[in-house]
Parts: sequence; C-alpha cells; structure tokens
Amino acid sequence: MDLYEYQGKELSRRYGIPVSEGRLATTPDEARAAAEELGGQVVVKAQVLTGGRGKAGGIKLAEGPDDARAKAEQILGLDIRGHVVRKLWIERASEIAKEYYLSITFDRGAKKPLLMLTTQGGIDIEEVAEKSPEALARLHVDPLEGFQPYQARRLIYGAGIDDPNEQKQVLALVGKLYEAFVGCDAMLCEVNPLIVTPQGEVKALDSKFSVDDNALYKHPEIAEMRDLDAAPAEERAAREKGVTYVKLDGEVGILGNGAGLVMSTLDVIALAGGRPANFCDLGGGGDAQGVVDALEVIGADPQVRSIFFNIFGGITRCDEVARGILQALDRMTIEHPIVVRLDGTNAEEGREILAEASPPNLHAEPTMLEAAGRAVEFAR
Amino acid sequence: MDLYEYQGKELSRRYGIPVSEGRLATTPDEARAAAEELGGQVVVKAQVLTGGRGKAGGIKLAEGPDDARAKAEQILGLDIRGHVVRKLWIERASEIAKEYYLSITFDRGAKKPLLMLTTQGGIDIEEVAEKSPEALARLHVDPLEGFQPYQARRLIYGAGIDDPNEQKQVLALVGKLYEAFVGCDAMLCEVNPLIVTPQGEVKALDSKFSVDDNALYKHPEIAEMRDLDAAPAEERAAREKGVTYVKLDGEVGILGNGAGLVMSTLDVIALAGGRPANFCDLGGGGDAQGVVDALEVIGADPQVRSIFFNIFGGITRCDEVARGILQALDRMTIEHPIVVRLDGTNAEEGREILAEASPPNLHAEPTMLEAAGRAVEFAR
Amino acid sequence: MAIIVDNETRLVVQGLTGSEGSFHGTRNKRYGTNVVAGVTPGKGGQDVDGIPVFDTVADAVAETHANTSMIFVPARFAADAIYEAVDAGIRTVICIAEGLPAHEMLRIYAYIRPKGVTMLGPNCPGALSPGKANVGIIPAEIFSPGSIGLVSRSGTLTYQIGHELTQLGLGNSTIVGIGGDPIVGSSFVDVLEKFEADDETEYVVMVGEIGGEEEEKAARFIEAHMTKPVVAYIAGFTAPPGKTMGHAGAIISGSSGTAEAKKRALEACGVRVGTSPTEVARLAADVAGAHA
Amino acid sequence: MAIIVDNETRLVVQGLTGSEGSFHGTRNKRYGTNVVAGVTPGKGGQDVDGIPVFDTVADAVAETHANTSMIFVPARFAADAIYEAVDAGIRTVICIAEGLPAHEMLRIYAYIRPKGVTMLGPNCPGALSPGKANVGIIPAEIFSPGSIGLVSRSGTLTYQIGHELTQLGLGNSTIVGIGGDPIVGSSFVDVLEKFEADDETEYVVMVGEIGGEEEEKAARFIEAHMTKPVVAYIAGFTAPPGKTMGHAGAIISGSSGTAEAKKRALEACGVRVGTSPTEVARLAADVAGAHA
Repeated sequence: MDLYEYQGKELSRRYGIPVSEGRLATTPDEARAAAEELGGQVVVKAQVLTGGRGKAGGIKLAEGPDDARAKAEQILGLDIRGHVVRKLWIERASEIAKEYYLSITFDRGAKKPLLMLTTQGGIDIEEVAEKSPEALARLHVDPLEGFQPYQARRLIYGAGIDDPNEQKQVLALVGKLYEAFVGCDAMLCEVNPLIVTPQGEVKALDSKFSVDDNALYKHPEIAEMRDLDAAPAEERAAREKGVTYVKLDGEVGILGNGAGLVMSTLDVIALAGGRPANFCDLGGGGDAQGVVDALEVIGADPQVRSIFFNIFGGITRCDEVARGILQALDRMTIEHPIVVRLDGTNAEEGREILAEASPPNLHAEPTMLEAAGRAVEFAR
Repeated sequence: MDLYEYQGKELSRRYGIPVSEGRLATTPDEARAAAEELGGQVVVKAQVLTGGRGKAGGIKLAEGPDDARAKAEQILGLDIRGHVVRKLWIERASEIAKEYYLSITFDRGAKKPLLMLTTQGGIDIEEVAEKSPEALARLHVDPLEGFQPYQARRLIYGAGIDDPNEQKQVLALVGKLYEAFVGCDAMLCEVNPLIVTPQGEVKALDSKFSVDDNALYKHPEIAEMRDLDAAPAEERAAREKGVTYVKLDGEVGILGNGAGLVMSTLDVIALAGGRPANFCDLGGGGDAQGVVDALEVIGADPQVRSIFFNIFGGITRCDEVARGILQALDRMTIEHPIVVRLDGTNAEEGREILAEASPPNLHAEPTMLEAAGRAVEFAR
Repeated sequence: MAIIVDNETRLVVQGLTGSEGSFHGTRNKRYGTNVVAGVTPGKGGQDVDGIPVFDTVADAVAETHANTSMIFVPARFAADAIYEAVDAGIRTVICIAEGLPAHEMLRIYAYIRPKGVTMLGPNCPGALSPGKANVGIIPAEIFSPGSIGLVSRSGTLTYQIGHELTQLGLGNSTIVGIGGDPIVGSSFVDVLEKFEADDETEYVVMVGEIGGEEEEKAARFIEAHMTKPVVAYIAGFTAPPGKTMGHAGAIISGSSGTAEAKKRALEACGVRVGTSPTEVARLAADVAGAHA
Repeated sequence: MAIIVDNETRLVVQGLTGSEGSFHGTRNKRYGTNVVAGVTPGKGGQDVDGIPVFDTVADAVAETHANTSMIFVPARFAADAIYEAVDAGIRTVICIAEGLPAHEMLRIYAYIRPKGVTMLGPNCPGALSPGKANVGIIPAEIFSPGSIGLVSRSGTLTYQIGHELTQLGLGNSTIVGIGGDPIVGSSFVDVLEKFEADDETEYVVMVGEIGGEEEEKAARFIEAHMTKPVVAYIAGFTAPPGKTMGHAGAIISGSSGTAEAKKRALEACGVRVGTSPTEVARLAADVAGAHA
C-alpha cells in the first residue's frame, strides 16, 4: 500500500525524522487558511500516488495566503499520469542548498533491506545508478543484525558527504528511517530530496512510504490511511468484493484462478492476436458469488467484447466453478460471448454441468490455446 | 544491579504485567496511610535485596490501617540476612488459589536466555529443580529469533498448566516478561510466586529484577533506582571511589590489580594459613589516588591487622604503583604492616623506588607466595 | 530419490484440525504420504482421521520422529509456527499459509538459512513426488511419475504445465512450487541445485514469471552448474509495467524483471523458453525425445 | 603455527587514534605484529606512527587486506565496531574494550558464530604468540616462545602464571585471554580445540575461576577430545558464596560453579589442578619434563 507524501511525513515525524510543518487542504479556501496559519512562503504540493509531480505542474511556491489559494486552484483537479489531484499538502517553504537522496528498499534478490544514499538527489535515482554508479552508495542490512551506525557511516563516506555537521545529522536520520522501515513494515521508505538548508540543517523534503499489505493488521493506524478513492473505480469495486482486478486496454475480458495462470492467459490471448481487457484472479475460490462478483466487474468495462473464463482446478473444483457460472448467468445478464475452459480437479463433471445447461452465449473449449483463439475471434 | 520488589513491580507494570496496587512506606505512619488509601486487607512487605523475607518475619498480613502500622513497626529495622529493613511495600492483599514460578535468566553456558516455569512456585526453585525436575519446564530462547509464542506454549504444556483461561494469561505474561527482560537489559526477571486467584486471575505477587550494570547508561530511569544506602558502608565508599571492594571476615587486607589475581591472592593467603579481610581490585589503574582510595577503604576495617599489596604489572606499571604507594603513605597514616610484591612491567624500577624510600612499615617480598606468608605472619 | 518430499518424509501438519489443514492433510495421507502427526495447541490427544494431534511440534517430533512440516495456520500465527518447527528439529518446512508479513519472512529466512533447513513458501502449493509423497495442495491426479523436475513460482500455472506434460506422456520426478511472495524459503537456484543432484531427475522445466531477478540468477546457475537440460516458461509478457498482478512477486520495477528480459537472459544461457504452456511442454518432449 | 594470532595476522585497530588504542596499537606493532591499519570515523587519511587510518573497516580491508581486528573503542560503540569488522570480512575479532551490555553480546555471539568468526573478549587482554604477534595488552616481555598453550579468563592472573612458567624455563606457543564477561566470543573449549590442532602446542595450561560452567565443560572436552596434556588452575577457593568479585563471570550461584566443584570436575577428567600459580607452573614443568 503506497502512502501519500503527507502520510509518509506524518510517519516520519513519529520516528523523529525532521520534516517541514504543513497542513492538508482539499479546497482553495483550505489552502489559503493553511498558508495563513503557517505564515510566510509556502509550497503547495499535489498529493498523488505517482511521481513526476513537479514536471506536471503539481508543486508550486506561493508567496502568501492569497497566492496559495490561487496556486491550489490551479493544481486541484490536475491529471498527473492518470491520477486526479484531490488533496494538497501546504507546507512551509524551505531554502535548499543541497539535494541528497536516501532510501531503504526491500531487496528481494539479496533478501535483505538495501540502503541507498547519494548527494545527487532530486532527480531520477535510476539515472544516477546508471550514469554515475560510483555516486550512489549502497549497503545491505542483515535482518538479524539490524541497523548499526557503521552502516550509515559507510553510506555517508561512500556518498562523499564530508561536512561533519551534515554527517552527524544524516547518521541519525538513516537510523530513524530504518526504525520507521521496520516499525511500519514498509517495503520502501524513500526521501528524495533529502535537503541541506543554507543554515546546514538536514531535512526530508519529500517522503515516499510503501507498506506491506500483509502487515497492515499490525498497524491499524496505517491501514486507515488507505485512500479508497485513489484507485480506479472498477479496481475499487473489485477490491471490495475480494477480487484481484487490474484494468488493461484490450477487448477480451479475462477471468482465471491463480495469478500465474491468469498472466499466462493474458499472454496466450496476445499470441492468438487479441488484446486482454483486464487481469482478474478469482484466487482459490470460484464459488457462485465470486464468479458473479468478477463477472460484474469485467462486464462493467465498456471495451470488453468477449470473456475468457480459464480455470485449472487444483483446490478449486471445476464442478463448483461450473455451477458458479450458471448461477451467475441466472442472476445477471451478460451480453458478451463467454468462452470457458475447464481442466484439472473434477473437470469432467464441470464440463457436463455446463453442457447440460448450455446457456446460449457460453462456449466450452477443451484446451487453453483453443479457448483463447475462440475468445479472440468473438472479440473481433 | 538488583532491584527491590517495588521497583521490579514498577517495571512489570510498565510492560503490562499484572501486579497488585501498592504504596511505598518508610515509617509506620506512612504504612498506615498507605493501608488507608488502599483499603481492606493489605500485605506489609520488607524491601530488602535478599531472599527469605517470609521466614524472617518480613512479610505480614494486616487487617486495616492500624494493623498495618503495627506490622510496619515490627518489620522496620529487622535484620534479614544482614540487610536492615528501611523500606516497606504496602500492597492490597491477594487471595491465592495456586502459586506458580516463572523466570527468565541469562544462561551463560548456553549463551541464551532461559525461560523456566513450574506450578510448584512459592518455594525454593533449586529444590524443585533437584527433587522434581520434570515439574520444571525449561526452554532457551535464541537471541536472534527472539521470543515467539510457541515458546510460552511449550512451557505451559511442559509445566502442566491445563486450564485454558490460565494458559491464555500465562502465555501473554511470558511474552511481556520477555519484553521487559530485553527492554530493561535484565540479567534476571523472576516472578515467584506467580499466583492464580480463586477467580482465575493470574498475577505477579513478587518481582525480582536484576539489571546489567553495563547497560544502565541506556536506562537512566533504572539507574536512578539504585539504592546507595543498601550496600555496606565500606563497599559504598569504595564504589564512590571507583574501587571494587568486597568485605570479608579475616585479618589480612588485600589489594591487587585484576579480579583473577586478587581472587588468587585470597586463596594464597588461605593456603598460608591466614584469612583475607577483603577483596579489593585496583583495576587497570594503580595511580597514587587509586592507591590512597583503596588503602583508606581497607584501613577503615577494624579487623585488618596487615595489608598485602600484590601487583603484577601489565598495563599497570610497577614504578607508578610504587610511587602511588609512597604518595599514599605521605598523605595518610597506616599503622598496619604492608607487604608489597611487585612483578611484571617495570617491576625493577618499582622495587628500587620502594627500597630507596623504605618507609618503616613497608616490606617488599620477591614472590607472591613469600609475600603471602609474610602478610599472614604479621596478622597473627 | 526425488527431492524435498519422498518415501522418507514423515510429515507433521501444523494446523491439522483446521478446515484446510484437515482437508489437505488427510488428502496427502490418502495419496500415500506418511503423515505421522498434527499439531494444534490445546488439542493434543485428539486425532484427525487416525493422525494423532499434539500440542507442540516438539511433542510431535519426540513421539513420531516427524522430519517435515506442512504449515496450515492463519497468517498471523505462521511465523511462530515456522520457528516452532525449525527449533523442534524439523528439516523441511513447507508453508502453504499465505499473508506472512515480508519483514517477518526476512528474519525467518536469515534465521533458518545457516541451519540448512529446506523451506518452501510461504504462499506456495507445496511439493509432490508422484508415487511417493504429496505435501501441499497440488492435485496429484494431474501428474505421473517420470524424470522431469518441475519448479514454479505459481500454483495453477504449474498444474496447467504439468497437465500438458502428462498429455504428452511425460512424467515428473518432483513438482515444486516455491511460492510467489517477495521472500520465499527456496529460490529457483536452490531447487535446481537439488534437481541436478537427484538421480531420478533427467530434465527440468522451470516456470517463472515477471518481477524480481530469480529467473536471471537461475539462468546463470544453469549455465555454470547444470548438466541436465532445462527448458523454461515465463508468464507475463503482456503485463503492463508498474501494475501489480496479484502475486506480490510480480511487480515490475523499471525495465529489469520483465518477461522479455528474463527470456533473453535464459536463452543467453542456453535455456529454451516456450511462449505458452503448450509450447513449453512440447519443448520438454523434444528434449526428452532427443535424450531418450 | 600458534593459534589466533601469528605471522599471517594483518591487524586493523578500531579506535587507533584514541589514547589506549594508539598506546597498545603502536606497542603491538613494535613487538613485530603486522599492524596494517587503524580505523577512526572522520580521521581517514591520517596516520598513527606510520599506520594508515581509515574511516571504515571496509576501506581498511579493501586497502590493506586486514584479516584481524583489535577493538579499542568506548563500550557504547563496541557492538557497532564488532558488527562493522565482521561484516567487512574480518575473520578474527579481539575486543579489548570492556563494558558491553550482555544482551548486545548475546546477539553478537549468535550472529557471528555461524559465520565461523573467531572472537576473543570483550573485556579480554588479547592474544600473544611469542616471537610472532601480540594483539592486545598482554605484556610480551614476561613470555618466551615455547610449546605450552596458555588460556585464561583473567588478565593479571595470566601474567602471573606466565611469569612463573618463564622462571621455570618454559615458553608458550600462544597465550589467550578469553575475557571475564558473562558472554565472551570464545570459550575454553573453543581455545582448547585450537590448541589440540596446533602443531606448535604440546601442553596446555588452563586458568579458570569461580562462576559459570565453562571449566566443567572444558573438563569433559579434554577427556573426550584432547591428546595433549592439560594442567589447570582455578582461582576463588576462598571466595564466599553469592559475592561478586569484580569479574561479572565470577558470580557463584548455588553450589555449582565453585572452585572446589570445578577442581573436582577437572580431576575427574584426568586434569591435574594446582592450588596456587606457583604450583600450577610446577605441574606444567613436571608434565613437560615427563614428555621431554
């Protein structure tokens, strides 16, 4: 679960990481009031769960309350990489002498947290990693050892931070960020830029936190931060129904059980010359309600022209899925042709159930490849 | 550093371990007031850093405020195994249906914390361990794994606690005690007895915490709990001067550098037919002030009849020690004969310095055995 | 011989009395797996379909000499269950349970690795050595005994490919689902190493998917250390960048970890890569035929 | 060969620029120890008596191929220093620093043990292989090269016994101070094992003291695994029960851990125990004479 900048800063503050004071605003008037409270110059920052806000015009300096109101009006409603700005973070403006970059990520390959620090902050970290890898200090933390101050020192010397006053502040900050990383069950804690003010103060000017969904039960206060309105409407609907759904651009609606099989189904549709309309995983279930829920979500996509129902029974039993499909078709009207492929546990029984009922727009195929071809044909 | 029951209970409470409500009292009137505040039956408990309080009459039930005052009068001033009672813990009386024992100790052999639980609490745990070892459930915790609930379950099933309601409470309590053990850098956390009330409530009726001196810098609030008045006066004086001193029963005062060498010196004195008056370790130092401080402490013991100064120079240089001895004898008057053995780094120079000055009551000997024999002779 | 589970497996099921635990535990037993014990705290002394239940894994190991554990407890008790198994001397842990926090799994991995414990999962379908033992939720009826080792990050995709192999008359030594979580107990390399050493395995089919770099590492391992032929399949060629496709493992970051990149890495190391489950099965049949 | 430190030792001193670190570091160097580097954060680029100083141990290892570290930093930085050394690839850590919290040392021990790192201390005098290398604060002039391995929990007591050995014309292969803290990196058994395997060591003198059970474990190890003769000394026969005698290690609990109990345990395993430093030196001379 990704957090907004203002939420990440709230967590940062809890762990003692220095951030600027700010206020949340959802209207120009609130932005004005926030600027008034904060006093002086403020920065009006779009809160969206994507990068590139600055270039998209989502971050603006305001001279005072009225200016903040004006800037808020410009930013609210902006579409930044498909994310519409509905919230603003108004914060006291900082003078910036230097921009660094600091992050802790989950390195799945090494199976260890990875610390990264560079003095070339503010820009794309992949670019730094590629163009001047020696400028990016990297160090893994052994999870049993935990954070030790020497790790921060190695980063600091490695990145070439040589002012003792900065060193001291960054040393403390790395330790606190690691505490936050572990304490919040984060998969990513990124500070970009980590700034040094002309007065030599080190501060987190941005904050990107991503928290492990599986650990949210331990952190109800973070779980509550989830912005249900941030996801596209159809994905939201799917989530509410416990279905994993990702909207794509094509015409063949896809439904399967298991993420790997569904991904493979997408590929096979493409091989057959079609374009998948979505990724939709029923998971281990496949009962009538699950099928209804999934079909509702897929059917609501106006681009969909056919539906491919690809089930390989393991725990999921094909006869149950077949019954689920029939019940779903009873309860709702699906205009599109549905191609069904059933294999694995109780596949025979499942196919018989479907053959017996033989609903008009339902087409059974024996193999995944053949079924994919048929679904693509229907979508043409 | 050992803590009093009331201090251990304060820490227990911080970690969510259920304890009875109580008040500290140092006079009978305070005890009366405490009983009044608490209401009902109270227990008046001597606060001393030793066991066997109950048998020594240091724990008494009181029916109400007046009775509490009377019981406090009886207990204050008691000598329990050499510890004079100066503080009382007045706590609300508990009904006791069962008495268990729970502890976490530092197992130096296994280099792991050791959990122990038995339903035969309230008495000497060594007795249980010896007479019915099967009743004492024991389990080590891997320090990198940390506490896991299964460990508490193994203890609970191992000790034969079979009431599900008790199991649940003990499970939680073991986890909290382990948190306290790690969180306070404790060397020992012992709850004896851990009681079950007739209503099925599990509660820590006593609390014994011992905290690692080396870790006190992390826990200033625990460091402040040290009762400077609890140690014998001479040990207190030594501690203030940074000298490790333990009072013993004999007549030969002993001073050396390094705990191992001093212990060995005690043994050699005994072999020579004498009795050591103390253990006194100068540590790595040996400068004039250290020698003065140590001699002052040893000289204040009326039983001392001779002093054996046994130095083996390593980091400590014998010439410095010799100068220290001379300066000390300048600054203070020592009536007793002093036998000095110097060896190791700069021993020659040290011996020459002493020979040159040759103070009247100072006797140099070439070996540890000869010096011990001489010191014992002088003490006769 | 086979790998991970076989005739030597003595299985304890942690969470045997739960609905999933009892369903799959008894199913594994009926398949012929030597299921010697179950563990559910507080239910020691009971039995499930004749399988004795103990309060602790230590008790189960002491009484039944269990050497392998299958974990079927709710996510928030799974870490505790894994530690309990390992500390009780269990050498192979197969964690079907899903939803373990990644930080917990990070610590578990670091803890068990130096002890030489073999772990599959979390969030994995288990391991099946046809004709010998089935530990987990893999539908055994799809597979037949044979000489192909099959290793996969995905459940149903594995079944699909196994099904295609079976239809071509090819059997398996062991089918291993390593699980799709960010941190799992065994990587492709770990399992490939075991297949290379296994005398019943002659060829290997590896089923990967987008995200991470485990397939790339496997490619380098195959080139450097494997004498047995390996064919591969990668799912997710059409997955758009930056979208999460269900498996936490299947997150693309930047250009690395794409199906295309993985395919190239594998082919560069001499591994033939199929573009559909059907094609990879045919490749496997080719290889088997060529070596037959 | 000798053990722990020898001609192969390439020493980095953590805390070299401090007063104690520089005093003993340069002293060790003058003895002939190959002191290749020092580490003090923020002082990289400086030198101490010609020994280059680095900001991190990783830098020192990269530049100088240091393989052994001596730790001379204040107690509250010592755990960090140990982790830094081990993670930088140092294989032998000798921690002279004292005052480490026991819980920290507990975690360090569990962390470094599976990595095969050799550690002495904390709160130890170090190790000296006469004529080869001296790492720590042992006064080398007391000792001469020879075939007796000497291992001890105590500093000055070791010097005393070494002195007595030297006066009897006996030399040492290596003198090892394991430290007196509750948890130390190497036990008697660890060091005895190394002496048994060392071709320069022919006899061993072990110097124990009251508290703990390491001497008892050593006794069992000697009986089961050692071919070389061992004589022992135990300090603390007259220490009263329940009193702390300076070393945290020297706490008596119950009747176990007393000097008498340790003596009996050792004698039961065929180890002769002297009652004074002088007597143990004579016993060693006897043994050496008998084997000469």
